[in-house]
Amino acid sequence: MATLHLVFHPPRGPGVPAWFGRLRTGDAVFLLGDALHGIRENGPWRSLVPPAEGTRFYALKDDLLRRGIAAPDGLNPVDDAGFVALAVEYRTSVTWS
Amino acid sequence: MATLHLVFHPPRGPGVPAWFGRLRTGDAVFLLGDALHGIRENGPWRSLVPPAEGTRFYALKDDLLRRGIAAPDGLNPVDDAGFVALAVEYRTSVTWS
Amino acid sequence: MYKVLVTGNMVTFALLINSAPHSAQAHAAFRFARAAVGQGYRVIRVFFHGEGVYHALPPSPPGGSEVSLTTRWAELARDANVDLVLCSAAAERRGVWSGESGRAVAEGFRVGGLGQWVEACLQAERTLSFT
Amino acid sequence: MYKVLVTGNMVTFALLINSAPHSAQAHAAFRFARAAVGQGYRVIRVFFHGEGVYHALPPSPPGGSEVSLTTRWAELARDANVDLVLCSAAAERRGVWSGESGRAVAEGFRVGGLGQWVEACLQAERTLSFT
Amino acid sequence: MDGRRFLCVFRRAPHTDAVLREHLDLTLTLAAFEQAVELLFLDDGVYALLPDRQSLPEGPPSPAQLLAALPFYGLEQPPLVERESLLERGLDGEKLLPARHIGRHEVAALLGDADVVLSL
Amino acid sequence: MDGRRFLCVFRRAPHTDAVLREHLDLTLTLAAFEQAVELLFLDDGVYALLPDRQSLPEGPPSPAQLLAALPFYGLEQPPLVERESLLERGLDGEKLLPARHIGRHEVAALLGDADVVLSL
Repeated sequence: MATLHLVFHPPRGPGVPAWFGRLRTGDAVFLLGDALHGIRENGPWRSLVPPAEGTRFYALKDDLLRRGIAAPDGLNPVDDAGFVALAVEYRTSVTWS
Repeated sequence: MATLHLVFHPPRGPGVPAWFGRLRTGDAVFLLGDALHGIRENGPWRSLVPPAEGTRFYALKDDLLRRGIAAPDGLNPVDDAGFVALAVEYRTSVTWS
Repeated sequence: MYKVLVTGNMVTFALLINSAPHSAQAHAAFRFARAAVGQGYRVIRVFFHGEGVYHALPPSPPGGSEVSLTTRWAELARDANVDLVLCSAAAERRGVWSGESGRAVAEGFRVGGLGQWVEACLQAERTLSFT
Repeated sequence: MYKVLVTGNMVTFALLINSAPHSAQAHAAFRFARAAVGQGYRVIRVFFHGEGVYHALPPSPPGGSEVSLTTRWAELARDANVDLVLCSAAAERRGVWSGESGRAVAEGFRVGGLGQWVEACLQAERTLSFT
Repeated sequence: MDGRRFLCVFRRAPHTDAVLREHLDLTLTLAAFEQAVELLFLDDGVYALLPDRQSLPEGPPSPAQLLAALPFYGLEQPPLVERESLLERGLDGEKLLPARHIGRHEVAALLGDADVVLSL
Repeated sequence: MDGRRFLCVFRRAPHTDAVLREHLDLTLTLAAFEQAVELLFLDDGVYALLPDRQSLPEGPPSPAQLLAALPFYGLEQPPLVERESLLERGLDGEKLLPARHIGRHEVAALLGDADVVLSL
């Protein structure tokens, strides 16, 4: 079964974050709040989206707007209802903060 | 004038922490709470103590004991009164947490 | 006011909130719950643990422009029948509630034990942690 | 009880606490203040800002083995004349205190403005932030 | 009520007094309800698995003391710990409390196979 | 009361609503007392210096909106920002609010030369 990963923390360095190593094909990543800074144009997480292995990435439109970040290819902007739809679609979720 | 740096956060990766680059000769570093994990035998901060340029390192004896860490050469274990004495000796202090 | 669509056989949620009210996690939890209810899903219980128990401090009388999360949770609980439960041990440890002095928690919240969180996990089809 | 040595011309401290009571910073701040007072230094004011205002929730009646930081601060304040001041805006925002409802803060604490923190910074010879 | 497989993920440094205690209380309550519970320590949570080296200063119980109580609540399997989290913190050479070491790539399967994941 | 040189160090990501607002209120109060105040943004604090790109969703004021108020309180010098903190976050190429860029090695002198450092 696939998992929805809720990521709340901003990047802590230039490398691949620990949570990225805990994804498997079919999992989804939801970047929330300051986690969005990771996917700025030169942010350390930008190159992870979209990953080679079909993981999907999501973020709230509001969070993107508020931080002035344009969604890169492979990141799906959703509204609150979209967040709920993901939580329905994925049977388990885990939070990285 | 020299500064007392109070460090509260554990290591966030293998590299040199940002606060280390903000020291100058004569400054002192006080490692508190989970910051002590950085100077375990193979911890990422172990090699920074003692640094080449006369910065002094301190920690509370209790914090070391509670985490089972033996103070390396160049780290001075003090009690609470020693903490106060340092705050008297250094005119300014800054907190990294 | 939250419009609740009545539909059959929809997924149910239980939420764990471990973060203080001014954290990103706390805000995300509320937005999630509000949207879930708005879509007709049932949030059977929200359990406030750890620093999350600070949500249950009675909010100051309105006046400023900010409406506190506490007030917003209480409104959602009332309109959509969401059970807001505070961990008694965590609340007592932080001075938010006291069994002996009868100090009150904010309207819409109640105090319970960890068992009520376990029950919610067993009843709900989805559990999310906002920690 | 804290023995206060009376000595001349000693360094004075002002402390800023921005962290909730169960943080490492909050514990370090209390240990620092207690030791400073024990050595005869004067802590002229401790200012609780941000999440630090949760220190002023009246503690639950004693019973468990833990004595809350709130109680320990109050004792230190009484014995060594330390002024414990809560930022009114931060406290009101978090439901810890309300000017209108007259909700009380814990014994030994009082509510004040940011100006009182500035005053403390100008009077004290050393300022430490526990944030 | 049916039985479910719970995975409790411990991610935070344990020494800030109430945190580990509160998270373990939650885990023990799951065990008291006779649920299947796995404990997984990763990120800064792995510091909880360091044993006490000597007699401790007075104060709240150490992480090692808290974890020693798990078997009395029916949690007899030692907890899981992520190898990479240890390695990144220079803890791979340290003596640890009994634990089952797993690789980071195995975490995804644990998360997906659980019925409920609690992130603590 | 004498005048002192204050250095206010902003180290945290600014979007969690009350945090930046409360820290700026403290800084503005120093200015109201006619103290010499420098603002220094470093570590995750540097995210506060990103300008708004478009009209914002409703909600609390953005960091850029909050910082725009500084000159009205007598803080006319743009804040200081540490270059390495920007670089480490990939923000060196981004358009930023007006700020004086300094190197990490210059921070030690700022800390030591201030009369009071407030770590926010």
